[in-house]
Amino acid sequence: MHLIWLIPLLPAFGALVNGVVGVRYFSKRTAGLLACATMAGALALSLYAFFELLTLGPEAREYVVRPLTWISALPLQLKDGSIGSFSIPWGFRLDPLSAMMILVVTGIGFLIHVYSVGYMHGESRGAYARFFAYLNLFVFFMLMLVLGDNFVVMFVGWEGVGLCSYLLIGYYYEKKSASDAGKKAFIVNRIGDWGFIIGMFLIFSVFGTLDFREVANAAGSMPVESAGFGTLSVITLLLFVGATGKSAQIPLYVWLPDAMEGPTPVSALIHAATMVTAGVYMVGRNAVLFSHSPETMQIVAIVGVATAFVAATIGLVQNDIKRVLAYSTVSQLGFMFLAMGVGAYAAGAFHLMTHAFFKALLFLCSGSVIHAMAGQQDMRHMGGLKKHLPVTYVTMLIGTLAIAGIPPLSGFFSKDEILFRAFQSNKIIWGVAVVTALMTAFYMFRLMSMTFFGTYRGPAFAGAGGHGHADTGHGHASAGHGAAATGHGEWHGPHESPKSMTIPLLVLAVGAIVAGLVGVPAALNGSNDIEHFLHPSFSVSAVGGTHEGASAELAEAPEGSEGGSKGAALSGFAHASRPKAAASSASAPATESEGIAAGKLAAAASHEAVPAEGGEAGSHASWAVEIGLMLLSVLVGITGMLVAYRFYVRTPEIADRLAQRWAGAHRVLSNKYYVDELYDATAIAGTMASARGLWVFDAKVVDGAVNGSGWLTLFSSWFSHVIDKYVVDGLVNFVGAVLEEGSFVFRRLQTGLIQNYALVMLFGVFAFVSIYLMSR
Amino acid sequence: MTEAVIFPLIKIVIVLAAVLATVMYIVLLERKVQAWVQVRLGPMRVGPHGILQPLADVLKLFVKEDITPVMADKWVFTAAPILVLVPALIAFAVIPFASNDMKLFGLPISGRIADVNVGLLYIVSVASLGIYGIILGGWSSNSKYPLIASLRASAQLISYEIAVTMTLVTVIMLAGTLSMVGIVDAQARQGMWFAFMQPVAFFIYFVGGLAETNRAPFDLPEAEQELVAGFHTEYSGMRFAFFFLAEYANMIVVSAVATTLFFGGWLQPFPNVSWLWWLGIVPGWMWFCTKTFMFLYVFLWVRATYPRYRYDQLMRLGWKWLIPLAILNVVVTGFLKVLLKG
Amino acid sequence: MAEAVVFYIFAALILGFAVLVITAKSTVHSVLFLVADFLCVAALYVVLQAPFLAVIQVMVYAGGIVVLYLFVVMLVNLKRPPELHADPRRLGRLGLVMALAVFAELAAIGAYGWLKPSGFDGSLDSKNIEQVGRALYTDYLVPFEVASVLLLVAMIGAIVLAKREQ
Amino acid sequence: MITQTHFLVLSAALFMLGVVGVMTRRNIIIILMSMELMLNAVNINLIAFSRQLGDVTGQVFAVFVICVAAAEAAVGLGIILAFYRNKETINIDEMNLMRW
Repeated sequence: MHLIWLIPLLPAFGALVNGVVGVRYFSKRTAGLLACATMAGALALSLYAFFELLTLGPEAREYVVRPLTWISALPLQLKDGSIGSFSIPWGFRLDPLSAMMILVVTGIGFLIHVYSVGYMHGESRGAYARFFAYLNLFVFFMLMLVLGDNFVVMFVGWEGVGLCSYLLIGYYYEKKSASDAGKKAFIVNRIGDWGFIIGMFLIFSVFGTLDFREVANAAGSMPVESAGFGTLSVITLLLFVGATGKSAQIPLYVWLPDAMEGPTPVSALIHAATMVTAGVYMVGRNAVLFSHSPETMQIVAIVGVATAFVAATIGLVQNDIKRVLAYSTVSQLGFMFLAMGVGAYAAGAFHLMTHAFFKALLFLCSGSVIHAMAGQQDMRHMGGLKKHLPVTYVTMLIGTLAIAGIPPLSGFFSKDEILFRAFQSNKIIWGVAVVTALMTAFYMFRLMSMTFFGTYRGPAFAGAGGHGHADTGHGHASAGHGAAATGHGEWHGPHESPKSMTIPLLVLAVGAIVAGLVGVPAALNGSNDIEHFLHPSFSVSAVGGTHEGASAELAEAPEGSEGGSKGAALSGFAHASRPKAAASSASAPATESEGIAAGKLAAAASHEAVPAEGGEAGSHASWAVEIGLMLLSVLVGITGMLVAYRFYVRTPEIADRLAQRWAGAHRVLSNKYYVDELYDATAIAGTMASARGLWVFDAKVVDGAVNGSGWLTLFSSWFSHVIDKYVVDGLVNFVGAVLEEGSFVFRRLQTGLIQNYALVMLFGVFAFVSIYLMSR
Repeated sequence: MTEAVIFPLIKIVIVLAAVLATVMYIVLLERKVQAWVQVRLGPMRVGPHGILQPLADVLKLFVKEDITPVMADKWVFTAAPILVLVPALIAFAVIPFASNDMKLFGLPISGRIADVNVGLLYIVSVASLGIYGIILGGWSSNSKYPLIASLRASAQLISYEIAVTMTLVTVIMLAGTLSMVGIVDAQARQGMWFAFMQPVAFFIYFVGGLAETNRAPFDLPEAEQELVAGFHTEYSGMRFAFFFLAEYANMIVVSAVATTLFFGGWLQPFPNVSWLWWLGIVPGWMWFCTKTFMFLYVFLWVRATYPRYRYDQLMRLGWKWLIPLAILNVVVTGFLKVLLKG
Repeated sequence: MAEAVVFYIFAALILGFAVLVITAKSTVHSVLFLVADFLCVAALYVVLQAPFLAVIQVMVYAGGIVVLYLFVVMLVNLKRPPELHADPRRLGRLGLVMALAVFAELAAIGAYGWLKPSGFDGSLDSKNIEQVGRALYTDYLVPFEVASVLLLVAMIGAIVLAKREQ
Repeated sequence: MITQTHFLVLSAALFMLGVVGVMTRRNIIIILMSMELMLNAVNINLIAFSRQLGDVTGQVFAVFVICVAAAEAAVGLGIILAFYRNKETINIDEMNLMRW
């Protein structure tokens, strides 16, 4: 565990070698091997650290290692006028949350590296190494992000992943669309980062530190800002702006769909599994701050659900297979933020993990499909690929079921948990979320249908039906076209991908199935392990608890001390929802007042606590509710799938008819609500205008001044030139002339005989000694 | 007066006689050792087991004709052998053969000819003088091979002198004095012979000593296969004998200095081991001679064992290994001295 | 008494050898005389109770520098006698005269005791080396280091000069 | 009674012999050797004074003089070798390139 600082360094090493040496000299094989090896090493280390962490007690599961200091101590003035020392160590913090994150990052990262070895096979040698260098670099920064023990180190990773995503989206930089998408992603992210940075400044000026744990303790000691909009709310809001940028929430989600220009493994790793979840992670990491500002929580929840809904609606009508997945990613992220917003941090993080699995799986499958279709991404030209790509089909089906929330696949547990918490917190939000879930199931299965079921609509290929081609034999040839995103050359029709691609698919599929089992809710007699595991990360540390009541209650809320439900409120109802905790909090009528004091969130808590008066009965009630919700969500998922199947496989014309019927809506949706156009019209146009203005200023005023000074210089130099020529040179030449004349006389002394010169010295000696003698 | 002149003269005579006799018998010993190493008998005819062989050799050298080449530079040609032999002999002036408290017929005599407090430097400087004889001998005989050989020899001497001097520096650092007696006393005081404190220095010194005496495996100046007989090719008879004497005298000097600097001169070994008290019975000068002869034997042994170096190898060894090693040794010794002192 | 004898002997030797050095025909001979001269000077140092300097003199001059001369003399094997060609404009004799004149003046200064004849009061025999070493490494440390740098530079320069470029 | 003056006169004589050598000989090697003679004269001076003043400073400077002499000999002889290699002579009268 003390080696966690090594985990990021391994990929960094890989990136360095591949980027510096590899681009020139490495064969594809070497580059790929190196990258995968570093990832495997990082994975092994992470697992080791993780299990070491498990051996500790639940509340003691926190390990900080600070190998170096980055900024030793910078005196800066704080909000209260006192002078704080701004000191940043290169600190790495391993606690349940970051442990989960590093497992996700390294694990899925490793699989995707392996996958890329096959997928990028057609690249030229240098580009291949470049790709892996970028990928490794990304993993390095991602690990920095999740392992950093203070905001600044986290921010390093934060910016780094932004950079890498820019590099990787623009990987095919010859393609204009690709490079544009890269720029778009970069700029939009910067907007978010602006918020993040301001938030960091504010945090430092308020708390005088940037260390997560200290900030959390300090914030835990502050009163909950239920009344209105206070400092904490501002801070959290700013941080949330950053999160929206990184995690593609409204209003900054526009970059993610375009980011699909990058190679598919990149989309899978960065734009589905890891980087885009950084925002969620960040919110979770600062759970205590957020818990203390209900206002922000509310905003987060609303933004989250809105994003989920909007993205889902757009996803309904997209035809580009990767864009569909992109929008589904956005919407799933929306779900996570919803969870965060209603205080269900554990649930959000849980969904983050499961989503990482099945969304990475889905992307990789789509990559495999695209690869099979030689770069074709439009689903309208696919279909009936089931028999050509059996493995891909099966795995993708699993992924779809998972995301649609069909038990017992992973998606079900996490999403259901979120829905349940939403239900407890706010019925409207819950309703929207359910509709979104329905749409999710619908468009995902629409994707499946258009891709795998029905009849083959793609371009004709030699020996159509190509049973003989379903093997990996032709992998290389058309892998090249697939990666180069151009269908030319001989193409033997859709075919299964090489082993290096299918094996990660299978592994991820298994992950997508079982990942949920760590979070089986109590209602299904499961012990919600992941929640217990993650709980310490979202609460004020037990250490801090000794001096701070709220955190103390947090620590022992499950044991139902008085005010347990306030703790519950802070730690996101983690306890009130569980029968045991509910029964315990029944023994505390004080919960109501506490809960009200705890504001909107607590309202839900009290609402939970009131039926809990009846002890067992209360628990039964909540149990019934929970089960009901589960059944509902399952029902919703299945409905969506059936509808989609009916629309797109049985009678495809229905879809078209619907499109005709609501042509307007359809147009709006397929144009993504014209959001991009809106931004163009407002933000970008404004920027351009101001830039032009500045340019005019520059050209007229600044350049004018510069040229003026230039003329001045010219004149003065001409003047000094005259002086130099006639006065100075005159003197020099005069001296020279004198010497020249004199030399004619004196050079006769230069006989070139050393002894004559010595003789002169001897004369000198003689003279001196004579003088001495005379002076006697 | 007697202390100032008579005793020293007596001692000088004794030492000279001893050295010359030793030289003669080392020649015999060398031939014997070579023979034994090669499972031969060596000289057996003259006297029992060839005991009298040296006398026969001397006789031969005396009666041999003394040739002076026509084109040779007479004076220098004559001076060269002397110039070789004299430094070798005067080096003995400061070597302490025994401790100061020797008694002879009741009156105390010191076990050395002179004890100057720059003894070690004195030895180094006279050793550096020996080169003249070699160069001049080679040059003055005005012949190709001797000249080459003498150039080789002088280059060799100069190169290895540096390394050897460096090792002596370490010894001086340990002893804190330049006087030979002082060095031996220092070893007695510190209860350990410097060979064990300075194994590296001792090793370098011994190798350098081999090279400086032109002994195998560094006997390039007289490599009979390459240059007929080295810088004394043109010499014969008594003058040749001088060169011969000088080489072996130099061997003795090197061995004696090694004994003094690294093996505690006249000190008895294990003075502090109780059940070895009987070692104290043996007088100091006996210990000295024993150690010196041990080294002399090693000289012969080495010659019988190792093949000759090639010239470039010799130079590489000297300049690229021994000198840097010696300097490093000095530095390390200095550090340790400072650290261990405080 | 004894000191006087030693001094006069060695002074005679020194001057005699010096004369031989500057008059010898063969360069090798004059080199040999130079060595002899230096050895005598070293002896004189001993008389002056500077044993360390004496040894250094022998080691550096006799053992080092003059050997260098000897080498050069051997490497420069001349086809023709070195002093064959003489430049008429060279005023050698005048130089000789001037030198003798200056010496005469100095001798006069000495002889007339205008620099007051003073015996040797100071005594620095026994601890000579320690004193010299202390002086070298404390008061004159910087000049000492500079001298070492000078030697290094001279070494490199000599190598560069004497190396025949191919 | 040997006094300071004796040594001074001796060194003066030695120095002047060196000067004479430099002035009269044409073999540049011998000229260099004459210079060594002069340096030695200087050394004798220094040491005589250090003896008289009972101060080792003179000897220290004698050491420096010896250093300089060594350096001078090395470089000078190097120059001589280089020159000899080019012009096959060590006669100083033929080394008069630096003239008008």
